[in-house]
Amino acid sequence: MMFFLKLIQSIGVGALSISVGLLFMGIGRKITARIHRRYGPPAIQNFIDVFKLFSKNSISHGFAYDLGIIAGTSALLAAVVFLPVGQINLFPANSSLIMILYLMTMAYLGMAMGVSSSGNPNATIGISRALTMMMGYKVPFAAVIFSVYIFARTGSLTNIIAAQSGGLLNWNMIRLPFGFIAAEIALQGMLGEKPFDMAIAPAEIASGPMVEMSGKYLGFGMLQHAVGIFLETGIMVNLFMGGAPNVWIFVIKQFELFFIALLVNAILPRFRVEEGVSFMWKIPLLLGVIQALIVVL
Amino acid sequence: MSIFNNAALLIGVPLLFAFSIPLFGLISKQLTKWVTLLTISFNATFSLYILLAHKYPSIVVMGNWLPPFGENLYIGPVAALLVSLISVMGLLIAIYNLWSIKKGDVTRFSVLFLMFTAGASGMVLTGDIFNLFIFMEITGISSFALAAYGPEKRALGGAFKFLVVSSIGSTLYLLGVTLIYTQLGTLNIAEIAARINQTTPGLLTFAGVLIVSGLAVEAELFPFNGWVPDTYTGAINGVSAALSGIGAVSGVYALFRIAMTVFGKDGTYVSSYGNLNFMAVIAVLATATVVIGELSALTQKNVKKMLAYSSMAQMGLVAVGLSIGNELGVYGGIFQLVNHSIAKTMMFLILGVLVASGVGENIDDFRGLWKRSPFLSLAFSVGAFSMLGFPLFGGFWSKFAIVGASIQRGGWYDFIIGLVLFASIVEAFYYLRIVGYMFSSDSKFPKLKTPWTPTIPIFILAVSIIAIGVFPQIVGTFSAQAASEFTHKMSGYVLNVIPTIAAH
Amino acid sequence: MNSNLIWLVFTPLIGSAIAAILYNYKFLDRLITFSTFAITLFLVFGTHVGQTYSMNLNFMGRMIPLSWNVTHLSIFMLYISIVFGTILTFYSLMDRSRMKGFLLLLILAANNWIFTTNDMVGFFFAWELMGWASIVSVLGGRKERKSRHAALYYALMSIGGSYSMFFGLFTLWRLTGSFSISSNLAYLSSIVGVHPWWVLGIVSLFFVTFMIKAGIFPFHTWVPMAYAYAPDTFTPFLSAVMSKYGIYGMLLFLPISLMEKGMPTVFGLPWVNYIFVWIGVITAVLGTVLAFFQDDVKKLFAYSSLSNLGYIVAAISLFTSVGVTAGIYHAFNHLLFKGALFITLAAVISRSGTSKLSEMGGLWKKMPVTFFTFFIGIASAAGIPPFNGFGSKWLIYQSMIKQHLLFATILLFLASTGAFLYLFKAFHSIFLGQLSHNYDNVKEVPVIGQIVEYLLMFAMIFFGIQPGYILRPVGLIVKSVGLNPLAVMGNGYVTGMFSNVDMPLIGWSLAISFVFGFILFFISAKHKYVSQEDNYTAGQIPQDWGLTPETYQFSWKFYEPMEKLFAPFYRIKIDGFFRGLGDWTRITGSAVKQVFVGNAQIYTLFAVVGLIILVIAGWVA
Amino acid sequence: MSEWKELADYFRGRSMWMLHYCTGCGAIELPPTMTSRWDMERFGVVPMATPRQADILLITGYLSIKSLKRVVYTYEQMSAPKWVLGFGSCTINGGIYWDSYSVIKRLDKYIPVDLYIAGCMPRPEAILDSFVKLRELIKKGEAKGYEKYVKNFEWYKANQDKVFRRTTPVLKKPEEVTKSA
Repeated sequence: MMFFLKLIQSIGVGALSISVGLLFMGIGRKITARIHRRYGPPAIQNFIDVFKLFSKNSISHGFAYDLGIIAGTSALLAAVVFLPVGQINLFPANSSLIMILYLMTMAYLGMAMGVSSSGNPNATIGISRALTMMMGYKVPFAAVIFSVYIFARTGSLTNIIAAQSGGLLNWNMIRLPFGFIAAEIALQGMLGEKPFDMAIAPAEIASGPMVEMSGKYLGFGMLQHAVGIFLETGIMVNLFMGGAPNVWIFVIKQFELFFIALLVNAILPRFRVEEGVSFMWKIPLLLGVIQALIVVL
Repeated sequence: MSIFNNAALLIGVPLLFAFSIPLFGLISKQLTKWVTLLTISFNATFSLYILLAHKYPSIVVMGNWLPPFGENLYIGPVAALLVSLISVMGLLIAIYNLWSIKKGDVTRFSVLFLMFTAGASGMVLTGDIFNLFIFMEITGISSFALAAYGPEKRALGGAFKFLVVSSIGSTLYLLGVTLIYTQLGTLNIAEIAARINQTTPGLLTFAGVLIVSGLAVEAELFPFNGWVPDTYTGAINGVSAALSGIGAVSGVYALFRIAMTVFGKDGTYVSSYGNLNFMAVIAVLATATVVIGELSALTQKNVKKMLAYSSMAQMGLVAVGLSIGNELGVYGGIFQLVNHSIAKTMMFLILGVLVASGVGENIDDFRGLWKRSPFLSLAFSVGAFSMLGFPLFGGFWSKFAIVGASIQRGGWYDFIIGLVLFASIVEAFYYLRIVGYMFSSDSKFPKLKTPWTPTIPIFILAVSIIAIGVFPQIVGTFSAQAASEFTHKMSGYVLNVIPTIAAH
Repeated sequence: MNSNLIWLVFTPLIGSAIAAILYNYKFLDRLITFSTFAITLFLVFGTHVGQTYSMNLNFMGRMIPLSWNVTHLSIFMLYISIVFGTILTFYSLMDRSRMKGFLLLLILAANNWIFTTNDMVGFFFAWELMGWASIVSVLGGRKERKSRHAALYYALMSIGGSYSMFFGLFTLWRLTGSFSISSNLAYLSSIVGVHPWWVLGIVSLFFVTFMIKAGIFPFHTWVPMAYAYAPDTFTPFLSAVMSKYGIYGMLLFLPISLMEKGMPTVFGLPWVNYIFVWIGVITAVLGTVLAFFQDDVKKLFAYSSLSNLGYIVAAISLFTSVGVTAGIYHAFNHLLFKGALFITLAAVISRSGTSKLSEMGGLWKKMPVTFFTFFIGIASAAGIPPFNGFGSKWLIYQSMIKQHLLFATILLFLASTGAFLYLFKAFHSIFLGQLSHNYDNVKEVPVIGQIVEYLLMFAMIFFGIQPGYILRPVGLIVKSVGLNPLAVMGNGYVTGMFSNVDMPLIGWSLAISFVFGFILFFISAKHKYVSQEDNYTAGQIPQDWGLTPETYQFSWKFYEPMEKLFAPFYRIKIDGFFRGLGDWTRITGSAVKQVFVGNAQIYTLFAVVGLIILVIAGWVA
Repeated sequence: MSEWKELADYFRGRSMWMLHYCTGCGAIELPPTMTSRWDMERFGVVPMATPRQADILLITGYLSIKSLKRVVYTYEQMSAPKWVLGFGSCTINGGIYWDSYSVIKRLDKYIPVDLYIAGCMPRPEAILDSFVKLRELIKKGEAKGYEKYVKNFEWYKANQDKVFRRTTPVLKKPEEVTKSA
C-alpha cells in the first residue's frame, strides 16, 4: 500500500517536472522573443511541439539508439523523485545530493550512447563538446557543493533545507554569496544556455546530439531537457534558497533562477569549448574556492 | 682430531691419471676423455661420500708426521663442501667435453683438465700455505693452457693476459708467504693462525697486503681481474665453464682462508694483527668489483662477454658476502658461491651447445630461441633467474642471506649493500633483456636439434637450481657448517688441526 | 584443519608444475589453470578467521619460523582475488592470447601466501615470486617488441621495489630480531611516539614497494606500458587483482599511524597521512588527465586503473573508519568493474584484431552481450548508481569532506568527472558509431565468454544494489584494524557520514521510470530502422563522394579542446626521470667498460697500482 | 482513432518545423520573416538544422539538376508527415531560368509540392500567408503530398532519373580525347 502511494506520488512529481519544464521552455521562448521585440509563440507552444513530435513517424538506428534515448529521459525522471519539491519530499532519508548528481550522469550516458550509436559524427562531436563542458562546470559546482556540505554538516538535501529554515537571512544564498554566484554560472553551463551552448550549435554541427533525432526521439530529448531544467533549478533552489513551503513557491523560485539564465542566454554569444572550460575553471572556480576557504577557516 | 688419510686420494688419483693419460692416448685419443670422466667421477663420488657421511672435520697426515711438523690436508666443512662442488662440476663438464672436444690435441686437453681439477681440489684441501702456492700454480698453469685451447685466435690472447696477471699474483703471494715464514718459521696454516700475533705488526701488514693482492687475481677482484673478460671470452665454452665453476671457487676459498683464518680474530669483524683490516679492504674491492662488473656487462651485445663480466660481478658478490664476516654473511657468501658455480657453469655449457649448433654468441641471435629450442632457453632463464635471486631458484636464498647479513651488521655495510643492490638492478636489466629476446620474438630459423650428451649436465644443473630454490637446506646445512668454521677461527679450524696448541 | 593454509600455497604450485609440463597443449594448460583456481577456491571455503599455522624453515642451520595467520582482511582479499581469478581462467579457456597458465598459477600461489602470511620472509618470498611470474607473463603480448620493453621496464621498477622492501624487512629484523609481521608492527607502533622519523624511514621503505606495485604517483610510469602490452587475458588479472597487493600492504602498515601522537597534524591528520592523501589525489587526477588522449584502449584503461588506485590510496590514507571502509570497498568495486572491462576488451581485441580506438567502431551490433557488459562496466566505473562503483566513490567523498580536505575532494571530483569523459570515449570508439567494413564478419564471443560476461554483468548490478554483502565483511576488517565500523542496516543501504543511500530504492525508481519510458515509446507513432549509412550529410549522398564508414567515424582527437587546455601538463614528464636514470646508467656502463681495454700491460699496471694503493693504505693505517 | 488523428493534425498545424533549402535569391526574404518585423515563430514555425527534425521543406527558388538531387535525398530523409512549400515562380515554371538547360522547370514533377507561393519575389507576408494556408490544409487533411509521393513513387522516380541522366559527364576520358585529336 505504501509502495503504491509512493508510486503514485512519484508519478505525480514526474508529471509535474515535465509540465513545469515544458512550461518554462515555452515561457522562455516568449521572453526571449520579447527581448528581441517579437511577439513570440504561445507559452504552451512546447506542449504542442512535444505532442506533435510523438505523433510523427521517426527513424531509428537500432536498439542501442532507442535504449539510449529512453534512458536519457527515464534516468532523469528517476532522479527527480528524490528531489524535495516544496512540501513534497517523497524520500527524505535518501535525498543525498551527490547521489542525485550521479544519477543524472546516467541520463547523460544514456543520451550520449543513443545519439552516438546513430553513427553521425556531428552527434558525437556534440557529445564530445557537451562532455568537455561538463568537465568545466562540474568542478566549480563540486567546490560549491562541498562547501555547503561542510557548512551545513550534512549532505542530504532535506537537511540542507532544514538548516536554512527561519527566514531569508538564513538562506545559503545570503550566507554563501560567492558560492551562490559560482553555482549560478555553473547552472548556466548545466542548462546548456548561452554562452555555454556549444554542444548544440545548429550552424556548425547541425544541432549536435539532435542531428539524427526525429519524431518521438526528439520528443524524448525535449522531455529530458524539460526534466533537466526542473531538476537543476530545483537543486539550486534547495541548496541556496531554502527550499519552499509549497510547490507553487518552489516553482516560482525555480523560475527566478531560470529567468536569470534566460536573460544571460538572450544577450550573450557563444564561447568556444576550451574558452568555456577555462572560463569555468577561472572565475566560478575561484569564487567557489574562496567560498570554500571562508567556510573551512 | 680424526685422521682420514684416504682423503689424499682426492688429489692423488687425478694427478696419477693425469700423468698416465698419454699412455691411454697411445691407444685411442677418444679413450682419454673417458679416462678423465672416470677419474673425476671417482673424485665426485668420494668427495660426496665424505660430505654426506660426515667424515669431517679430519686431517690427512703425510708420513705420520702430525701437524704442525708435517704437511697435512684438512677436511673441514668448507673443504668438504667445496671439494664436492669442484668434483661434481668437473664431472659435469667432463660429460659435456665428451661431446664438445673432438678436434685438436684431445690427449693433452684431458691431461690439463685433470690437472686443473686436481689443483683446484688441492687448493681447497691443503692445510699449508706453501702447498697452497704449489696447487695454485698447478691450477694456474693448467688453466692458461686450457684457456689457450681451441681453434680461435682470441683464445691465445686471453690466455696470455691470464698468464701475465696470474704470474704477478703468484709472485706476490709467494713473497707474502716468505715474509710470514721468516717471522714464524712455519708454513702450517693452523699454526700460523694460532701464533700470528707473535709477528712484527708492520711486516705482517705488508705480508697480508701481498697475499691478499696475489689471491685477488684468482678470486677475480678488481683491480686484479683485468684478465677475466678476455680469457673467458676467448676460451672455448667448456673451459669458461670450468674457470668460473671451478677455478674461481678455489681462488675465493684461498683468499678467505687466509683472510679469515690466518688474519682473523675470533668474535670480531676485524681481520688483522697489523694495522690494516683486510676484511674491510676486501669488502671495498668486492664492492668495486660488483659495481664495475655489472655496469660493464650492461651494454654488452656479446652474450659470452656479458657472462664473463657477470661472472666477475658475481664473484664480487660472493666476496661481499664473505667479507661481512658474521655467520649469516659467510653463510650467504658460500651459498652464493655454490649457486653461482652451478648457474654460470650451466650458462656457459648452454652457450657452448648453441654456438656449436650454429647460433651465434650475440644477443640478437637469441631472438625467438624459445621456439627453436625450448629446453635450452628454459634452462638459460632458470640460470638467469637464479643469478637475479628470484624465489624458487637457488640464488634467492643466498642473496637473501647476504643482504640480511649486511643490514644485520649495519654501519657502512648499509651503504655497500645499497650499491650492490643497485648493481643488481643493472644485472636484472641485461639478463631479463636476454630472457625477453628469447621468449617474446618469433624466429624464422628452424628448430635446433640438441645432442643428448651435453643435455645431461645442463638438465642436472637446471634441476639442481630449482631443487635448491625449493629446498634450500640441500646446500644450506653445509654452508651453515662452513660459516661456523670460517667465523670461529680457533674452535672451527686451528683446534681441529692441532688440538694441543694453546690459544694465544 | 589448519594445514589447509599451506595447501593454499602448494596446490597452485603443484598445478603450476603440471601446467608447465603440458604447456604445449594450450587447452590442457588452461584447463589445469582453471581447475586449480577452482580447487583453491574450495580450499578458501575451508579457511576461517583466526586460523594459524606455522612451520620451520631450515635456514643457515637455524630455524626460521614461517607462520600463517588468517585475518579478516586476508580472507576478504583471498575471496575476491580467487573468485575473480576463477572467472578469468574460465574465460581464458576459449581465449587464444598468449597468457601462460602456469605463470598465473605461480602468481596465485604467491597471492595466497601474501594474503595469509604472518612472517616477512614468506611475504618477501611470495612478493618476489609474484613479481617475476608477472614480469614473464607480460612478455608475449600481441606486440612483441613493445611487450618486451614493457616487461623490462616493469621488471626494473618491480625489482627496485623489492630491494627497498629487502632493506626494510632486514632493518626491522635487526631492531627486533624477529621476522613476524604482527610483532614487528606492534614494535613500530610502540616506538612511533619516541622515534617518529625512524619509523617513517622504515615504513617508507616498505611503502615504496607497495606504491610501485599499485602504481601510485611517482612510480606509476610502468603501469600503462605493462598493462597495454601484456597478453590480453592477463591484463584483467594485472589490473584487477595484482594492483591490490600494494593496497593490502599499505593497509597492513597504516594502523601504525593511529599511534603517531608526536606528529604534527594537518586537518586533524598526521602529516604523513596528509601527504599520502595528496599522493593519492595526484595519482587520481594524473591518471584521468592522461587517459583522455590515449588511442590504445588498453593504455586508456591502464591510466583509468591508476586513477582508481589513487582514489583508494587517498581514502585509506585518511585512516578514519569511513576512509578505510571506502578504500577497501572501492578496491573491491574496482576489481569487479575493471576486471569486467578488461575482459570485454580482451574479447573485443581478440575479435577485431586491433587495440587502436581509431580503428574500431560500431561493434555493438556485432557483439551485443559484450556491448552490454562494457556499458554496465563503464557505468560502474563512472560511479553511476545503482551499479557497483557508486557506493564507494560516494563514501570516499564523504570521508574526505569529513576531514575538511576540500581541495583534495574537488580534485577527486574532477578526476571522477574526467573518468566519465574517457570512459565514454572508449565506449564510443569501440562500440558506437560507424562499423567499418573490415568488421563485417566479426562475431560475438563464444558461449564460454558470454557466460562470463553475463556473470560479470549480474555481479556488477547485484553488488551495486546489495552493497551490504560487501560492506559487512569490510566492516569486520575495519573493526580488526581498530576503528569503528560503519553501521550497516540491511543489505541495501550505504550509510554515510552525511546522508544515507538506499540502493534498491534507486533501482526501483530507475526500473519504474524505464517502464514508463518504454510505454511512451511504444504507444507513440511508429519508427523504422535505417542503415548506418543513412545519415544526415547536409544533402550529400554519401556514396557519391566516396564516403566510407571509417572516414565517417569520429574518434580521432576526441577531446581536442581538452588537449589544448592540458598542454602545459604534458611538459612535466615523470617518465623522463626514470628514463634519464636508465640512460645515465647505460652511459656510465659504456664508460666503465673501457676499463677493460684488452691489453695485458694495462692489466699488469692495474694489478701493480692496486698493490701500491693497498701498501700505502697499510702504511698510512 | 480519428479523433486522435484530428487532434494530431491540429497540433501539427500549430507546430511546423521548417527546413529551408535556400538556393536562389529568395533566401533573402527569410531573415525578415524570422525576425522581429514579421516573427514567424508566433505561428509555431521554427527553422531546423536537419531534415530529420523538420516537417516542412521550403524550397526558395530555382533548382539546378545537381541541387535537385540533394533536395530529393533530403526530402526522403524527412519522416512523415512532411510537406513541401515551393517558393517563387522559379519552382513553378522556371521563372527567369525558363530556358536554361540546367535548371528544372516544375518542382512538382519530382517531389510533391503541397503549396506554391507565387511571385518574384514573394514578400514575407506571402510566406506567412502560406503557413496559415498550409495549417488549414493540414487541419482539413488535404495536404497529403507525402502520401502521393509513396503512391506514385515510380512516376516521380522516372521523372527524376530523366533529368539526372543529364548530369552524367559528356566529355570523354582524357586519353580518348587525346587519341581522337
